Amino acid sequence: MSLPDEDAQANVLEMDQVTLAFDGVTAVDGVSFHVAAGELFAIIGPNGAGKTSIFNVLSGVYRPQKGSVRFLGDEIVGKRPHKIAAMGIARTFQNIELFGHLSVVENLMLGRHNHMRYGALAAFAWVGRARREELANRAAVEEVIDFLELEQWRGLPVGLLPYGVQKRVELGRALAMEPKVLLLDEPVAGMNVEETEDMARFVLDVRDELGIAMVMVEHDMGLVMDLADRVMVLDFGKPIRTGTPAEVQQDPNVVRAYLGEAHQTVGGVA
Amino acid sequence: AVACRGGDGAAPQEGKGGIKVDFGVTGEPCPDTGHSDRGCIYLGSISDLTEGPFKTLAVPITDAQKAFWKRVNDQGGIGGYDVDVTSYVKDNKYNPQIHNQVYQEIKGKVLALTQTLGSPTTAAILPDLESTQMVSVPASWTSLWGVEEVILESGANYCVESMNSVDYAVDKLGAKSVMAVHLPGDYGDDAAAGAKIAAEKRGVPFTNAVTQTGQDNQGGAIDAVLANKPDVVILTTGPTDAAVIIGQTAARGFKGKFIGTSPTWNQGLMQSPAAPAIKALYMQSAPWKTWTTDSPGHKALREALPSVTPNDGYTSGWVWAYPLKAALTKAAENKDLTRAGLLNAVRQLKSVDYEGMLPEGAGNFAGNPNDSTFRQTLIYKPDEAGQTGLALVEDFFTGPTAKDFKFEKPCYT
Amino acid sequence: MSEFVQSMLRGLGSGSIYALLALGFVIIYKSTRVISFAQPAFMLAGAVLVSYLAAEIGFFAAVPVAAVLIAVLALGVERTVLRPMIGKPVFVVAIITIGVDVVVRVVTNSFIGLDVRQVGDPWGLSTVTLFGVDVQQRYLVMFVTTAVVVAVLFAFFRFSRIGLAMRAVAYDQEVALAQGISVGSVFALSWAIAGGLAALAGVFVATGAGVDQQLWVIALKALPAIILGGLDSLGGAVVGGLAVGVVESLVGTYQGDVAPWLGPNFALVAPYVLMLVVLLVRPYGLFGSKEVERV
Amino acid sequence: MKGRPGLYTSYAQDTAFLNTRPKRSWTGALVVFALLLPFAVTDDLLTLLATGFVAAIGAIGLNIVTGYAGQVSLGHAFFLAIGAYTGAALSGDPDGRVLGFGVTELPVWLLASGLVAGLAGLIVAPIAARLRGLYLAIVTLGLVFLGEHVFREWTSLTGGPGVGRPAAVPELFGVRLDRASAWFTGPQQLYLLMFVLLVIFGVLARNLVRSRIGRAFAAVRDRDLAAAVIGVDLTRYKALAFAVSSFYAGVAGSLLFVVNGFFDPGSFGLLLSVQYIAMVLIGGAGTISGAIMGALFITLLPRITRELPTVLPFISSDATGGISVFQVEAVLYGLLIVVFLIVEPRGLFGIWVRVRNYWRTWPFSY
Amino acid sequence: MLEANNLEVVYDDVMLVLRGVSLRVPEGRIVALLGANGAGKTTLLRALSGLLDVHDGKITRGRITLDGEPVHRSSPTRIASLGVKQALEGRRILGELTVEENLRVGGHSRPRGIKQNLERMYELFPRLKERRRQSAGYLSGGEQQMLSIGRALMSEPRYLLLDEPSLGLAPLMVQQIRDLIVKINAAGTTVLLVEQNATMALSIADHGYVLENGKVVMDKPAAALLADEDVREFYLGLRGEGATQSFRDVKHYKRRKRWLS
Ligand SMILES: Nc1ncnc2c1ncn2[C@@H]1O[C@H](COP(=O)(O)OP(=O)(O)OP(=O)(O)O)[C@@H](O)[C@H]1O
Ligand SMILES: Nc1ncnc2c1ncn2[C@@H]1O[C@H](COP(=O)(O)OP(=O)(O)OP(=O)(O)O)[C@@H](O)[C@H]1O
Ligand SMILES: CC(C)C[C@H](N)C(=O)O
Ligand SMILES: [Mg+2]
Ligand SMILES: [Mg+2]
Repeated sequence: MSLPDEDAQANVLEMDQVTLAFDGVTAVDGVSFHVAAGELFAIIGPNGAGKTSIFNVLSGVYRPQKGSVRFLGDEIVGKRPHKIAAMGIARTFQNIELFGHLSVVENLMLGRHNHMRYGALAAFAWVGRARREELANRAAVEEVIDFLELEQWRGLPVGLLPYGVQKRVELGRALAMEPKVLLLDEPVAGMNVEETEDMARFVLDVRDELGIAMVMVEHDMGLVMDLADRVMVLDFGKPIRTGTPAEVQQDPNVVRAYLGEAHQTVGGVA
Repeated sequence: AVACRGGDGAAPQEGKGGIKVDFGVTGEPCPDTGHSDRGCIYLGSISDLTEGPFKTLAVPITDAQKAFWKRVNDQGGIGGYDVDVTSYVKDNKYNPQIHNQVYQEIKGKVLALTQTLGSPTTAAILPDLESTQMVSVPASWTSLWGVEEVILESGANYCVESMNSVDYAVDKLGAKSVMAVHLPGDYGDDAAAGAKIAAEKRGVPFTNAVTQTGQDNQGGAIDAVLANKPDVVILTTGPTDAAVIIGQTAARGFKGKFIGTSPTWNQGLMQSPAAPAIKALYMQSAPWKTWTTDSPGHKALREALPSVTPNDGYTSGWVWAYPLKAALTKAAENKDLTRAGLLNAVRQLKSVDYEGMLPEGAGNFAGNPNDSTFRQTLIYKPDEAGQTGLALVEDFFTGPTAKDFKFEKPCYT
Repeated sequence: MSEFVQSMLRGLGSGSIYALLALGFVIIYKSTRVISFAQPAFMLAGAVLVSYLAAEIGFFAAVPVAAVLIAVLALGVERTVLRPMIGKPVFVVAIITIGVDVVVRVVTNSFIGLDVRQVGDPWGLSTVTLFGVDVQQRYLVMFVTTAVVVAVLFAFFRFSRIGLAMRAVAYDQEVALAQGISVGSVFALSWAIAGGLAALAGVFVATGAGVDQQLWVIALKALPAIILGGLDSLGGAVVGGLAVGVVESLVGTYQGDVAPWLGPNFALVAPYVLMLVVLLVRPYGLFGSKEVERV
Repeated sequence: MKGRPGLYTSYAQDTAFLNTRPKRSWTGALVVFALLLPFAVTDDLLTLLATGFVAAIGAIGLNIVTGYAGQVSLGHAFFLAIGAYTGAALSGDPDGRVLGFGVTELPVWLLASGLVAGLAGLIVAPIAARLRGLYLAIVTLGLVFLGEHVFREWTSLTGGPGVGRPAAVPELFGVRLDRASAWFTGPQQLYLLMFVLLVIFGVLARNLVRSRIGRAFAAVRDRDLAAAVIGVDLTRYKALAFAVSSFYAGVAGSLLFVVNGFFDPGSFGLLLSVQYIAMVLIGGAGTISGAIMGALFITLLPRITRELPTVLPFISSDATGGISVFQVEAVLYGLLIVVFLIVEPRGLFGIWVRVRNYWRTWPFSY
Repeated sequence: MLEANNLEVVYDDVMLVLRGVSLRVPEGRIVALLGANGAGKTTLLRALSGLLDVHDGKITRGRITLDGEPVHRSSPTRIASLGVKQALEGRRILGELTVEENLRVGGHSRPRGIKQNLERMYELFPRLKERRRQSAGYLSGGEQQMLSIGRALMSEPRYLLLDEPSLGLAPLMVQQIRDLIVKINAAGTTVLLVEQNATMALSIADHGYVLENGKVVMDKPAAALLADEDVREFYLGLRGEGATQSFRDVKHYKRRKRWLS
């Protein structure tokens, strides 16, 4: 990865005064934030606060009525999802969105869709360029498999895999895209303690070894507080507090709207 | 490499009674005629037996032919052979592709086809019929058959039938304008072509409307009839289509006459809501006389099928079989029951004995198309008293148009 | 002007047949997400049945009896053939209904025999004059009957839990089962209703000229109707059916003068053109519900 | 994380066309069998099989758009028709009753038929891309009805309904393949021709579906929103699927009636489309070999049902009477489809998978 | 009492998933069911509510009784009418129906109570009230979860089988759901609770089961489970003295332990 210039390196992603409304519901209401290179930025907030909607704006699924989003200096509002993906924003989904009939390898190869360029005619013939690119990208996928310890599932249809492994495959598919920013929507929801720990480890590895900036939405406060560099708290589409985990955790507004009193006692797994 | 696969390569050989045979003729007796001393001539039959639009004609045709050949066998067969028409009966669903497929299945096993129903369906196998010299009896009346050697057609074609109908309408009904309402394809197109030729010849204005089969699809035809208000409409559709067109136009005030061709009629229409209109406005042209007629052939037909509901499908199937019987007999006399021999026999047929079902002179397959085209038709009208719902109005006649017309190619091309 | 009105009325008349047919399709679709290609066969069977029954018990008794019998037949088909397919891919089920159609239709055909059969309706082709225009009585009857049937159906779906249960079953059978909805009964009910509607439509078609083998083809007119209206909307089926009837009739009346280059019988494909145009603007038809999708 | 060059050969193997030894030997055996068949069976069966091979090419095409890309199309008959008329017109007799250009060389008109149909597919694709599920299915069916209307009216091209026109002329390097030659009969030649073409188009399709394009199709089918978010251009790939599928339909269409020699516009109705959908589903959606099996099954089924009554002695071969043998045939056709799909909704391919798994785990269950 | 006895369940005629599971859910209690992914918890619930059929699953041995009466051959409709209701795993809301219609579907087997129950649900989940006319498919993940729970409650079941109700819910909401379960239990509903959030589940349950690989490996009062070393480590994520370890530390160790495997 070549080093971007100073400015862009400071902020990979900048969201500015974004407002997104569906008839009757303002899901995102004047939200601004920025993510620095290599940073792990977390967004938390009550159910329906608009966290996933922000991701949908970032990946081009929804088009906000107001505001702008700059990715490495380029405006991405109005771009279609596949263009944004090609620019380098990858994500995982709150509800797993894998291609269940396809194998792990095929899912990851789909992540590399835009790293291959050959067209339909080359595909028919399957010689030369098509074959070369397929093999090269297959090798790249193998590295991701290696990285996420997916070896034993490689050839299986993902629909048959345990939930926790599927979440990991989804992370793998996003990584296979070689993104510059990775959006993680509730990466450990529904996971047991062990799987959560595994996922935490992979998230840290992604940041430490690959240096990819990340935005993470998660209700597991233990994970958020341990891993995030900064946290933004959202309520009814509006940011109510942005700061370090420690600062946010103490904020009475945050406690009232989101954490609840009990969370202090139950701790990391609540 | 070819012949060793069997089935479709039979070299001519000497058969029973010193007759040369190749395809579809065996020394063994037919499976169920009970004459163990005779050989067997197998004839194929491809018809519309289940889902197609002409099932109601096709089934009686097929049955009548079975009866016809049974009678032939009972009367001594042909040159020491019985004729089998039950082993190779196939359903074409009135679909050219299926027609061809089932034809391919039976073609190596039969000498000739005693029935190939429908014009487009038969057209699909025509090149093969020609190249294999497969003499075939059509169950349809398109004028194309007149120029095809291997096809043994009977009676007047649609084109002639319509010419005569127009002439009849002009002469006897005082019609001053003519319209053809017809299904697309060589059935309807052929009739429309004939009507047009006659209208031009007689100097009356002619209009034309194509329709599609289906009770609900006649709106266009109805509107066209009402818009043009012709004095006579030559109809070539199916029965229910006709009932809808006649009933609806009458209900909306149309007073002209309709003359339909044979496949347009079904006696069930006499019970339909359109019956009053049909009785008032409709007439029926025909290539030969109806079931109840008093002729030796008709009598034999009724005797052979004692318990069926009268239907002119039976009449047609029966009539169509005569030329093939004549050709087989001639071929047997020539001691050559091969395909080539049969075709040769056909070429020698100057007339066929229809036992009075068609007039003298019918069944000339020896001359050129123009000489051999049969040009007489009849006119009937609906009548509850008639067993097939019809009563004769005009006996066999040839109108001035048909008389002068030179047939060299199918009318509709 | 009166030509226009008459053409319009004829269109509404045949349109009400299409509406009945379309309702049958929609009801099955609503609860199973399947387009049942067996509807044409049920329609034919209904008409044939009436043609036999009417002679014995009279037309007006024959129609409801036939509708019930065909409903029972449809129920039987559902039980034996569709029930095992619950939860299987809908397109596979649709192909199965084609198989059913062939079987039912061929068997029914053998009851038609060689002659066109009549249903013995009292209206024939007689007309009445309404506000100065001649209308065929049978069209009036069709229109009114359809209106009544539609009203009854709407009331039934509105005031029973069945309507909602059907939609739940269509969306997710397991969820429906878990809520205590009997998926089997919902399927059975929708097939029975659709069968009855098809039979009724079949009788109406046959009032014109009788029953022949080709009668079933008319059932296909329901296809553009249901798409036009929206596959899962009862109201849409009615509007779609009437629209198809009217468009067919008006195009038939005027296209010959206005746009002869479109060819004769363009009226018969005009409903498909209308359907295409509508779908360009509304991909789920006029009243169909949009597929809900989010990530 | 360093690359692992040692594994490159294994990726090549892994992604190879026939990636296991049993697959290779089975396929080889099948090809040899198919090549020997014309010397063992009669011409009528060969013509039927040849038709089946052509249908298989068409079914593979439909499978690409429906089985792989998930866009259910009932419009295949329309594209088959376009191919059929392009091929027939290009190779037709210039002085004949209907339009003809006399370009009888098979590769030329074959390719042209595919291209013209493919182009038609590309034109309707943007509309199709907006629609889903049964809406798409029935709109494409509308295409069939509109096409039928056009072909009915355009008699100078089609000959008109019920009249029809000669099919494309199969001439290869100046040799008419439908006519008997010194060594082979016409049906033998056509059988071999269609078989070779099926192998070629089958291999091409197989290549396509295991490429990035094939994967993109599957992604669009399984979950289009997710596909877009990982970088797949939905409109583009839906259009591509339609174009490729129509190309195959065009090729198949131009060949479909070569065996018959004759066709009319009535051939391209709802029934034809439905038959192709049935081929795909009965074969097993989303597999090339399934499409081939399905096509052969549907083509041979009528023949099978025609043979069946002869082994059921209680049915008379009378055309009339209670139930005729022909009604039994027609009912059997419907019944076999129903029973088959109830027993195995995943189709012929599903049966194959079952058999394979059975032997793989045999003698252990659980 | 809802009781499973020596239950054996097979999927697709080949996958043996439950291997002789026995479990008792006494009337008026809250019973927690813990276990790793794929242990067979959901399968057990399906067996109890008669939904195995949909998944090509079969009970090959053992029996299920409801108040002594065998129900393992009964249809899901009948089991539901007897008052056993399962909230399915993975929300499974009816996306094309509105929020309110989803709730009404939930009340299918108790048509007379629908009105009050709707009110009750809206009170519990004000979020749902705001969105009542909206297609449920557009709800956020957590909102869908609320809807799924609300739908299960609509028929006022006697036995409520909850499959991971806390999944995807915000911490505050998890507390609310916990309180809610306690409340409806107090009002007479018996609850069988499957949870990954074992802390939450055990904090309200009377009794707990741990399922591993299709077998019950622990069957103890909730308090006893909370005190169990292994449970603390593998289900609660607590080590030694009860301190949560930081996720930053997990990176450098890996452990795999199973009671059985
Ligand atoms: N396509 C849509 N149409 C209508 N409303 C929508 C749509 N998408 C989201 N919403 C509404 O916007 C609000 C925010 O939803 P979003 O999914 O962003 O919440 P969230 O913060 O991710 O919640 P959770 O933690 O429960 O996942 C919700 O109330 C939801 O109902
Ligand atoms: N429909 C099915 N067909 C075949 N196998 C299945 C099916 N459903 C579940 N299984 C298998 O049964 C086993 C138990 O699954 P189950 O869903 O009951 O586990 P669980 O304990 O609920 O897991 P989780 O915590 O992931 O929900 C798993 O190995 C799973 O793969
Ligand atoms: C079977 C025939 C009587 C029908 C029609 N006359 C045709 O030529 O095809
Ligand atoms: Mg969310
Ligand atoms: Mg589970």
